[in-house]
Amino acid sequence: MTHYLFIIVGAVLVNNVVLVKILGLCPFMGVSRKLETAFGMGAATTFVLTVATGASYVIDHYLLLPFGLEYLRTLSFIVTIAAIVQLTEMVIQKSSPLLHQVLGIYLPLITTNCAVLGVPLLNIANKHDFVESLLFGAGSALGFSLVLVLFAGIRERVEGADVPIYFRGTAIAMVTAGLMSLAFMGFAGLDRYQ
Amino acid sequence: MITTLAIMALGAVVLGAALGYASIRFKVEGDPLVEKIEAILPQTQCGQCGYPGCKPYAAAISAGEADINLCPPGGIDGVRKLADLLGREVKALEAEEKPKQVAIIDEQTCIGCTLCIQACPVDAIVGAAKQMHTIIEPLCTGCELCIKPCPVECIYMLPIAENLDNWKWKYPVIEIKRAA
Amino acid sequence: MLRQLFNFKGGVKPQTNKAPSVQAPIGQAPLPSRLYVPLHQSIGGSPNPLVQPGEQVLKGQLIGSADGWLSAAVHAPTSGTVLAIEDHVAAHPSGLPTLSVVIEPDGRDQWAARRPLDHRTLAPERVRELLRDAGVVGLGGAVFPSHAKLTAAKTVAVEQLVINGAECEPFMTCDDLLMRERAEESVRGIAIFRDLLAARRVLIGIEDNKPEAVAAMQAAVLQLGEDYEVVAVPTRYPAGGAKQLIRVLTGKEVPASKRSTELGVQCFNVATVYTAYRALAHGEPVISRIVTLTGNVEQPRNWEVRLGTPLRDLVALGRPKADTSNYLMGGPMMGFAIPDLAAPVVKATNCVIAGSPSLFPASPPEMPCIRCGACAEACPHELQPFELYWFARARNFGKTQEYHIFDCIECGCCSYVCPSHIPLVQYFRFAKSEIWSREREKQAADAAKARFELRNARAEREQTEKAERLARAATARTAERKALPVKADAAASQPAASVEAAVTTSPVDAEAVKKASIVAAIERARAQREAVQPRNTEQLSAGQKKEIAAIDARRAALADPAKPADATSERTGG
Amino acid sequence: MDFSTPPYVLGETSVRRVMLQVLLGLLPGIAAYVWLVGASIVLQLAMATLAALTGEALMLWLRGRPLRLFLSDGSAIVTAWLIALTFPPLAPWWLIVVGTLCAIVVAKHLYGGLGQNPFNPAMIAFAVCIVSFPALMSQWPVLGLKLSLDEQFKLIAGLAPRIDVMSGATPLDALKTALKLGEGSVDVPTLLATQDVFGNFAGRGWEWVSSGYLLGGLWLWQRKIISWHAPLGFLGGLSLLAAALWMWSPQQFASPLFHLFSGGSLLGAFFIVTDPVSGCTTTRGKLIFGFSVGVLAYTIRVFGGYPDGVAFAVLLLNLCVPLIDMYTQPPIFGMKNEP
Repeated sequence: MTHYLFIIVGAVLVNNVVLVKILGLCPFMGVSRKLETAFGMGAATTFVLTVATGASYVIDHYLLLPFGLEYLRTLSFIVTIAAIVQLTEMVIQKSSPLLHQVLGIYLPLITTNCAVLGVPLLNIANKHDFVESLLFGAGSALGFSLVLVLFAGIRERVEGADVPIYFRGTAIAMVTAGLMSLAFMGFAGLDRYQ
Repeated sequence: MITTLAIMALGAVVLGAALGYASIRFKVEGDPLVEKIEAILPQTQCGQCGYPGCKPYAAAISAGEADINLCPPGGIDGVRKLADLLGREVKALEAEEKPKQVAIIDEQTCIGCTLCIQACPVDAIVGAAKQMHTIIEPLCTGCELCIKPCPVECIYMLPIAENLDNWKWKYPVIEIKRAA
Repeated sequence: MLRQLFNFKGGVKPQTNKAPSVQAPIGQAPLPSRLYVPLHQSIGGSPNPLVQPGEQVLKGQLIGSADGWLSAAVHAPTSGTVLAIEDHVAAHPSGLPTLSVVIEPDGRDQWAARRPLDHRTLAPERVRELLRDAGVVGLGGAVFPSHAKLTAAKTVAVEQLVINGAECEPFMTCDDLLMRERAEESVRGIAIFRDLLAARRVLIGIEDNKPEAVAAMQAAVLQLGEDYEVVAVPTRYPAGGAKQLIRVLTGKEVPASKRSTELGVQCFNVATVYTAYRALAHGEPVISRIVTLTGNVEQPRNWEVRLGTPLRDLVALGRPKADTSNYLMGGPMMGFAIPDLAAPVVKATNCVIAGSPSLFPASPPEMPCIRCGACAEACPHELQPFELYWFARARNFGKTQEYHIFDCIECGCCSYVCPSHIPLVQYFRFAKSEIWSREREKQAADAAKARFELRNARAEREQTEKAERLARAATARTAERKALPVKADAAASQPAASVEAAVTTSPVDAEAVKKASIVAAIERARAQREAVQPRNTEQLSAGQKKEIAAIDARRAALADPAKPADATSERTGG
Repeated sequence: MDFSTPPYVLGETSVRRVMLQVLLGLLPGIAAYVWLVGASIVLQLAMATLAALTGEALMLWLRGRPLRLFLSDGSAIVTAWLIALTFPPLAPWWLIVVGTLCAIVVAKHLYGGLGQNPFNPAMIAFAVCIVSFPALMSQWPVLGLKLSLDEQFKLIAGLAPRIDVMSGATPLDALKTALKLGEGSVDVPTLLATQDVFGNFAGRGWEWVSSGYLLGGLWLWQRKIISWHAPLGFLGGLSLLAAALWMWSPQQFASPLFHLFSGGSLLGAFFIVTDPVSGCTTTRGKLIFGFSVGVLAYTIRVFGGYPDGVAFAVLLLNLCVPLIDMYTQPPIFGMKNEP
C-alpha cells in the first residue's frame, strides 16, 4: 500500500512532471493567465492523461508486445492520445463553450503535450504494471494541475505588481516558474524514505 | 507485416468510429460566445472595425476572423475586456483612441435634407424634410456616420465636457515620482 | 439608563480637536451681498427652477421644485431679487459649475407665508410630501432626501429609530452645539419620524466626549415626557457613521446591499430631525444650517449660515490666520479641499476647516503596500482594503467588486493607519466612479443597440412593404390589362399619353428645382460659415493681427489685383 | 491648489518604523549568536547588509525609482539580516553576497520591489545557495571552536584553507546523519545524551540563539508588529507532527521541544512566516499558512534530503498564498449570516 502512496507522492510532488521533469511547459505557460482556465485545463489534462496512460498500457501489453511491435509504440500512443483529446474537446465544447473558447488552441495542444506522451513512456521505462501505470498517470496529472493552478494564482497576483517593464508578461512568468521549481526541490528525497 | 497493418487498421477503425459517434452525440448548435462578446462592444454601430455593426464584428471575433483590437470607441478598456473573456493577449488599439464625443448640427446651416437621419444607426437625429434637424445628445453614440452624408457640412463632433454628472474621481497622483 | 452596547470592529482614534469651536454659542451669520443657491443640493433629481431673473422672492419662497420622488425642493434663503439663474462653481471637490439661483438680498429678510402644521393631524403621505417640499434632507453630509427614508419596509416593522448625534469627525461640533442649544426642538422633531415609521423605540446616540449635549438631550427628553433613550457611545471614529451607530446601539449590521429598514431600524441625523421640526411646526423650509468654522482661524465658532452664502463670506467671520493655506469642507477624515471659495454653503456643508501646513502636514510620499493588514484591522466594514487597493491600482475593477468595494464607506480609517501612506480612499473612489461610469456606458450601449435593431427591423419592414406594394401594383396592372378589352385600347391611349407626358415633365422640373434649391442652400451655408468668425482670432496680440492682415492682403492681391489690402478689413475687423 | 486627498490627518506610523522594530526584534538572537560563534556573524551581517543595499540601489537606479526613499525604508536590511542569520557563519564572503543579490535582484526587484514579491527573498537566497553549493552551506563551525577574529576573517575572505575544524553540522543534521549511519542500531535518546553537539533540550548553544529569537518575536507581538496567528500555526504544526511521531516511537524521533529549538524553527516562526508581503493576510489564512509551513518543514527536515526544511516549506507555501487568501476571505460587515 505504501508503495502506491509513494508512487503518487513521487509523481505529484517529488518528480513533478512540470517543475522537475520539465514536461508540458506549453500549456503551463500558456493557460496559466487566469485561475479559472487553469482549473479547466488541469481538469481536462487530468482526464486525458489518466485515460491515456490506461489506454497506452493496454495497447502496449495486449497489442504491441505480443506481436513484437515495440517500434510502433510512439506512433500508436500518439494516435490514441489524439483520439482521446478529440473526444474531450467535443465534450467540452458541448458542455462549456466558454471554457472551450478560453482553452482555445491549447486543447488540441494536449495532443502534443509532451507530458501526455511522456508519462506513458515513463511508465514503460519504469516497468509499471497496470495499476501503477494508472496511479502514476493520475499522479502526474494531479501534479500538473496542482502547479498549474498555483502558478495561475501567483500570476494573477503578479499581474497587479509593478514589474519592471522589460519583465512584464512571459518573462516574469518564466522567472516565477524557475522559483517554483526551486521550491519544489525541497521535496527531493521524500519518495525514497523507508 | 500483415499483422502490423491489421492492427493499425483495427486501431484506425475503432478510433474513427468512436470519434464519429461523438461528433454526432456532442453536436454544438449556435455560438453562445457571440452574445458575450457583443455585450462588451460599445454598440456605436460605427463600422470602424470594418464590419457593418457591432454584432457582425462580435461574430467575426468569435469565429476567429477578426482581431480583438479593431474597435476604437471601445478603447483599450474594451480590448482588455475582450482579452480577458477570450484569454488572449491585450493588444494596442489599431486606430487612435478618441475622447468620447457627440455630434452637433449647426442649426443655422442645416437645410433639412434628412440624409443624416438616414445615416444615423441609432435614431439619434430628429427632423423632417426641409425642417431643421437636431441631435438628441444623450442618444448620440459619437459614431461620426452622419458627418459624411451632410451636403452642407453642418455637423461637427464635440468632445463631451466634464460636468457634475459625469465627473469622476481621478487616479491618485503617484507620489513616488514627486519624492524623487 | 444603562444598556448593553455593541461594538464595531476597526475604527481609529484621531485627535478630536473639538474644544476650540464649542466655546462660543451658535452665531447668526450676517447676510452676504449675494447668495448663490445651487438647485441641486441633494441626492436624486435636480429640482426645476421656478423663478425668473428679475423676479422678487421672499424668504422661504420655493425657487426649485422637487423633480420626482427622490429629490428635495430648494427655497430662497432671504427676500430679495433674483439676478440670474446661471452656472456657478459648486461646493464640490471638482470645482465644476452647477446651475444656481443668484439672489441679491433686499435686507428686509421678509418671510413668505408660513403655515405651521401638526403632523399628527395629517396623513403620513402628506407629511412626507411636506418634508420633500420643505427641502428636508440628511444634514450629516449625505444629503439624502429624508422623506424617502421614512417608509417602513413592507414585511419588517421598525424596531428602533436611531437618532445620530455622535458626530465622530474631528473638529466638527455643529451637532454638539445644536443639541446643547436646541435640544427641545430636536427632541420634538423626533416624534415626527417616529410616528411616520411607527418605530417602537427611539435611541439617541451621542459620543461620550460630548457630556453637555448628552445632558441637554436627556433633560429635554425628560421634560417632554418621552420614552427616548439617550445613549453615550464610546468615542471612536467612525462611531457616527450611520451603520456603525446602528451596530453600536442595536447590534444590527446593515450591509451595502440592504436598506436598514429591512432590518427594522432607521437612522437620522439630529440636525435633520431639527429641520424637520422647524419645517412642520413652524412652516420654515430648510434655508440655513449650522456650520462649524474652525481650524486655523482666530475665532472658531459655529454659525447658522444661510444656504447660498459664499464660503468666502463665511470664512471671513472666523478671521483666518495668515498662514492658512487651504480650506476643507467636512471633517479632516472624509471632507475635501475646497477648490474655490466662491462656492456657496449648501445643505451638505457641516464644517469648514481652515488648514495650514502645520495643522494638516502634507502627507509623506506614498510607498508600496507591504500587505501588513493594518488597514484591514482598522476597516469598520471588515473589508480587505489592501486587496481592493491592489486591484484598483491595476484597474482590475471586476476584482474590486468581488472584494466588495461598494461596501466601503470611504471613512478613511485605512488611509489613516497605513504605514505606507497610501491614499487608499482615493483609489477606492477612483474605482467606484469608474465602475459607475462603465455602468452608465453599458446602459447607453444597450439602449443604442436596441434602437439600432429597431431601426434595422424598420428598414427591413419598409423594404418588404415596398416590395409588396410594387408586386401588388404589378399584379393589379396585369389584371387590369387582361380585364380591359383590346378595343378600348385606342380610346384609352390618348389621355394616357397626355398623363404620361405630364408625369414625365413634372418630375424633371421638380428635380431641377430641388437641385437648384440645394445648390442655393449650399451656397448660403458656405456664405454663412464664412461670415462666422474663426474662433482662434479673438485674443490675438497686435503683432499677430498685423501679420494676419498682411497675409490676407497678399491673398487678396493674388485673387483680385485691382483691390489690394482693402478686402481684409471685413474679416479681421469684426 | 492642494491635491492631497482625505484623510488630511494621518496616524503616526511608517514602513521604516515597522522595519526598524523587526531589526530590533532580531537583536537578542544575534547577541546569543555572537556569544556562541564569535564576531564572524557580525561580519556576515555587515556584508549582507552592504550587498543588499548595493543591489537595492542598483535596481532602484535602473528602474528610475527614488533611491533615498526606498533605501531608507529598511526592508533590504531586514532581508539581509535574515539571510546572514540562516547562512553558516563562516561561509565564504561571496556565498552570502550571491545569496543576497539573488534575494534582492531576482526575488524582490524583478517583481517590482518592496511589497510585490510573491516569494520570501531571504528564503530564496537560502534555497538557491543550498541547492547550488550544498557543501558550503552545510559546513557549520564545530562547537566550542574559538577562532580568533583574524582567523575568522581569513576563513570568510577565503585566505585560509577551509579545513575540517569547521566541518561540523547543525544539531538537526547531526541527528539525521547519525540515525542514517546507525541504521536502526542507535536510538535518539542515547544519541542526544552522548553526543557533544546536543545540549539541554536542543542543540548545544543553538538552543540559546533560538531562545533569543523567541524573546524578540514575543516583543514584536507585544508591539503589534506581528500577529500571533502565523507563528502559532507554524509552531503548532511543527510540534503536533513532532509530538505524534515522538509518542509513536521515541527511539526514532526527537521530541517536539528539540525540533522547536533547532534549526530555523523560531527564527522562521517569528520573522519569516510573519512576512506580510509573501505570506497570507487573512486571519484564517495565516493560521493555515503557518500550520502548513510547520508540517512541511518537519517533513522535509526529518524525511527529506535537506538538513532543514523551513526555507523550502516557506517557499512552497508562498506558492499557495493567493489561493489560500482567496478562499479564506473573512465575511464583511453585515454579511456574516449570508452563505
